[in-house]
Amino acid sequence: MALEELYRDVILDHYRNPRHRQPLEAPDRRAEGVNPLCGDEVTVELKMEGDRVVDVAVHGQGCSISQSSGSMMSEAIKGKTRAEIEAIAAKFHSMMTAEDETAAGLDPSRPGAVLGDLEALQGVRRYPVRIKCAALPWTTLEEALGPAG
Amino acid sequence: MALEELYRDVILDHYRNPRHRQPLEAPDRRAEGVNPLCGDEVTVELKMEGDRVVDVAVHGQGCSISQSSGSMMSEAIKGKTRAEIEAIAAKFHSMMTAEDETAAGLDPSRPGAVLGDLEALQGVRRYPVRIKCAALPWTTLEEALGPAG
Amino acid sequence: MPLLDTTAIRADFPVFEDRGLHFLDSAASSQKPRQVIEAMADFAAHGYANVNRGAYRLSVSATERYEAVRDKVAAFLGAGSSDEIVFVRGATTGINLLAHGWGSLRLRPDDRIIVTEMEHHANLVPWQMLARRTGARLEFIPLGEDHRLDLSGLDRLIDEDTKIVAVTGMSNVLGTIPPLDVILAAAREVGAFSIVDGAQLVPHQPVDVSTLGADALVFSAHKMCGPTGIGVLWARPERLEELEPIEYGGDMISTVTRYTATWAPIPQRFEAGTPPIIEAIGLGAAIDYVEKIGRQAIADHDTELTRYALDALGDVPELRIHGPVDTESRGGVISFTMADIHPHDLATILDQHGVAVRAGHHCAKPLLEILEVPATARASFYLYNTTEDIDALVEALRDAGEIFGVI
Amino acid sequence: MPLLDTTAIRADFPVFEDRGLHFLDSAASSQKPRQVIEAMADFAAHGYANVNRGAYRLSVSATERYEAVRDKVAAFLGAGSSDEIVFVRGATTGINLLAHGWGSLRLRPDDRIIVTEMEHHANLVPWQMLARRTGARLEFIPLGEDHRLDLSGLDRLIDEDTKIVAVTGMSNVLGTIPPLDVILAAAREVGAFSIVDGAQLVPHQPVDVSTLGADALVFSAHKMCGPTGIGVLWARPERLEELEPIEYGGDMISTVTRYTATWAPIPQRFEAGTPPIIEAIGLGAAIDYVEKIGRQAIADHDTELTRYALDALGDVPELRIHGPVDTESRGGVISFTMADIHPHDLATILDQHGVAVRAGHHCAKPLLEILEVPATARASFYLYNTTEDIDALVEALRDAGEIFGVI
Ligand SMILES: Cc1ncc(COP(=O)(O)O)c(C=O)c1O
Ligand SMILES: Cc1ncc(COP(=O)(O)O)c(C=O)c1O
Repeated sequence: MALEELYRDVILDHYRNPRHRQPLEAPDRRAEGVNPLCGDEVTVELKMEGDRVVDVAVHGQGCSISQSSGSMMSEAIKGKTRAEIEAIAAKFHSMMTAEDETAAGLDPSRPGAVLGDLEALQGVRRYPVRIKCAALPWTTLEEALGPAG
Repeated sequence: MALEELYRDVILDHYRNPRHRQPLEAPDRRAEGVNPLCGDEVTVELKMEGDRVVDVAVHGQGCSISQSSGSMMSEAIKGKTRAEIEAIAAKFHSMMTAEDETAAGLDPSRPGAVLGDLEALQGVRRYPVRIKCAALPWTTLEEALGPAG
Repeated sequence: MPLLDTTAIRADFPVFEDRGLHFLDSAASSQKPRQVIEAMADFAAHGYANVNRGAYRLSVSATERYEAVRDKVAAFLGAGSSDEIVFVRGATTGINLLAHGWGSLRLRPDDRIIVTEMEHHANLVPWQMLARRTGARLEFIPLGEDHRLDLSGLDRLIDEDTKIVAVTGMSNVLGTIPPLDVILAAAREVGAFSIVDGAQLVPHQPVDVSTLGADALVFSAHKMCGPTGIGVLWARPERLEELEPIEYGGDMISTVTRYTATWAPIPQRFEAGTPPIIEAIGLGAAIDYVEKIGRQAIADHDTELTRYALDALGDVPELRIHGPVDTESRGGVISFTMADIHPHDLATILDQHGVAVRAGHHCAKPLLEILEVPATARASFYLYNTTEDIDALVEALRDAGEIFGVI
Repeated sequence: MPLLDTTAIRADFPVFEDRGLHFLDSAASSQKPRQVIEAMADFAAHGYANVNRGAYRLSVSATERYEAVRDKVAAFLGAGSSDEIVFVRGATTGINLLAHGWGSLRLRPDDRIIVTEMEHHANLVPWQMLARRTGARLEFIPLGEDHRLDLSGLDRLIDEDTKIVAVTGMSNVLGTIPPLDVILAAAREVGAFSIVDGAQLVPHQPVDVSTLGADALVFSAHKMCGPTGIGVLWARPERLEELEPIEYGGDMISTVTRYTATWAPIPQRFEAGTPPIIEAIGLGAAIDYVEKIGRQAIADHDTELTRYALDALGDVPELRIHGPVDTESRGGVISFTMADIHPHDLATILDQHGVAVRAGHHCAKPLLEILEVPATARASFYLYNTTEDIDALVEALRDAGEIFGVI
């Protein structure tokens, strides 16, 4: 039972104290995501300057995995350009689907070095049904950002 | 294979040369019966004098069992009172459901003595799915006669 | 303490060869005993042919076995005749048939449809859509403080304008069993079409339509040890006469010309196309199984387990039960939440302990709105459950509390 | 002469342990191989739980296995995506869904619905009723002298007013396979919703929707070695977007409030309530079975048996075949009558010889009207049939002729 691997302290911390939860005054972009299977909801709001996300809000309701993932995501993307965000998202997705840490492009000897707090979510990999929870904020972000152009 | 028991000559004769097939000019009573499972159709028309069936027509389309049963029925009931017809119908139904001839109230030593040609239909008893065919004209007759009163 | 011989019963259910499984999700769907599995397999292997119109023995005997299940269902429900039994895909399909085939033709603007605040979506959304199509108004018998129905306004809700009263026989979230007699009597008084959603009730309690007082009742086989793909609509003959078929095709017609068709007799008229034949055989075997054990015995067993569980869960810190906390008029369905742990997280942790519970809105979103929770975890009991299952649940819940640091 | 190894295949079908059975009624429903029976029994025994929303492993894996069958069906049909596959109760339900969920909303008075004169009631009566509801006109592509469709008037039939073209993939009475490419191209030209009733076609021929040219296709599992209670509606994504759900309840919603609901994504939107889960597993196993043997090989086998049968039946005095008498564009379904012997009598006599054929109107009354017979007897072939089955048929027919004194 690797439950401690799943519910790491940093996840519970983000779940209980979500960052950037306060809705933005006048977001440039906004998207709402729902996981129809479990009902988890996430809203992503973005303030843009050109290609750069200068402010972000993520709020919603759902399980510790979806909500902490959103909170961690908000920290990871704030101030980043679209290209940088896409790179992070790609790493995040490969972490969720990879066989192990190394395959996921993480550095087992230096936890957090590549994806920061987000690396705490890698335990989700072993719980296939929960991967969608972790991914929900990211697919919602993708929708908010819209196609590049 | 007791097929000869089922398809006796007298049945085929009634099938091919149905009696009282000509529709009546002005029947007093009329009913149409359909076996929804196989589509067999029978129409029964009656000319009444008081309680007595003075003329009868039976026509329709379907298998040799339903059509010959109708033809034989027409002969058996013509000129009979309602009470007499009910007695014949009861004997016919018990012949269809009884275990054997004796149980059915027939006389094995004198074929035809009790129900005339209708006794030829007793082979149907061994083919449960065809019993409904044999019974169709009789249930239609019952409808045409309506409740006693 | 429970009344059933669960050792023998569990031996009938192959899934429990996995000794570590504590299956507490029978309200979603029950497990299947080998008696049902084998009856279906055996029929499919040696007795199968399409039913009706078959002139050969295999088809005749398949038709007879299929129709014998109709008789069995009629007897099981106390129906006056097998012609009152319509085979449908499940409870959902049965309710939709009534809404489309009766409601659409008969409701007028400002007529009323009454449901309760604790309906499953299957007994809510069809009525919402019927209201939209016809201009009728949908109204709700409210939930009281005690998680039971508040009938104080019933007279105002069920009046001469009320044409349909559709009420669950047992809440699949709270476990609450409403006072059906009172509600159905009120419906009868005004001549409304009264419908009981028996999806949770029929598998768990003796139900006799000859005394129930409803016009129609639906249930699904799969929650009663039976297969998926089949359920039952029972209705009074007068109501079936009023019902129009909504699916058209083979076996439901009497005559067909190029431009017109007339319908077959009831109940065939409501069963277009090849029916769920193998599933009907499974339903028959499920009824035999449930009857052998006894519906009253099953209900008592549920009650004992519920009592034990309410007790044991009452001792778990931070745990909150949504639903009646005694066993009065309630079935073996217990919804709960624990501190700020999301029910999905609870379910994942419980699953690691081998405890299978459902988490979510249980297809009853308006009810969860009222309960002011977005989701609950739900444990539900059936004839194969034991107090050990509940002990495992409680232990797993304590572990969850510890992992989340709430206890 | 037939191409399949029927000895091995028949060993897969427990029903043929009865050596005397000549089963020639697969057009009504096929027999089931043990691979299908066992897959269902095994799943019901050890892998079963309700699908969707389940947070425990048993339910997750059941959901995955259920959804994997959707993928399998998509691949089987050459669909672009699994989202184009809707599980329904059967072909009948699929057609009714299209008629209610698309037709009712989109058809206007004087719009046209085109079918053929050889439709099964399942692909006729729903359109009759749709025409009645909407004021649209139903018209027929006529049958030609040769028991094939007469397409000479197609241009006039399928024009700008034509909104729906629904055509059988293979006649269940005549065996005729219509020139689908021509009809579907005409429908496409005018933007009509084109629907293929694949109930007889899909189990017997390779069908690839990516080249078929239809907007939608339906079939039933039970005619393809699979279980009763499940079928498939495939439709183009654009068409599914246009389709409104007609059954409401659990699993098909996105949000529900007291008075309103929004729908789940496609295809879940069309699958209200607990789906036929065990049956889906059976359908998956049936596809595996059919694919292992090969659909082209099955089609070739059907053709060889049909050739043999047409030949042999041609030698039986007084026997009349209703349908094409060569194997060009026809499947393994042969309707016949014999002198004045009623088909039910034929079927009873054949049954005594162990030969199972169907007799009646085969749910195609308007076609039989045209054929000027109230009923036919019908023999139909599938992958387990042999030339011995046909020899037995012929011998039994001769016996019937003798009993009735016509030969
Ligand atoms: C051509 C055709 N269409 C439709 C159907 C209806 O299929 P089902 O009864 O499985 O819904 C059948 C089968 O009887 C058929 O042969
Ligand atoms: C109270 C209630 N009604 C209706 C249903 C719907 O049953 P089914 O999904 O079998 O159609 C359910 C089961 O989910 C239920 O619990």
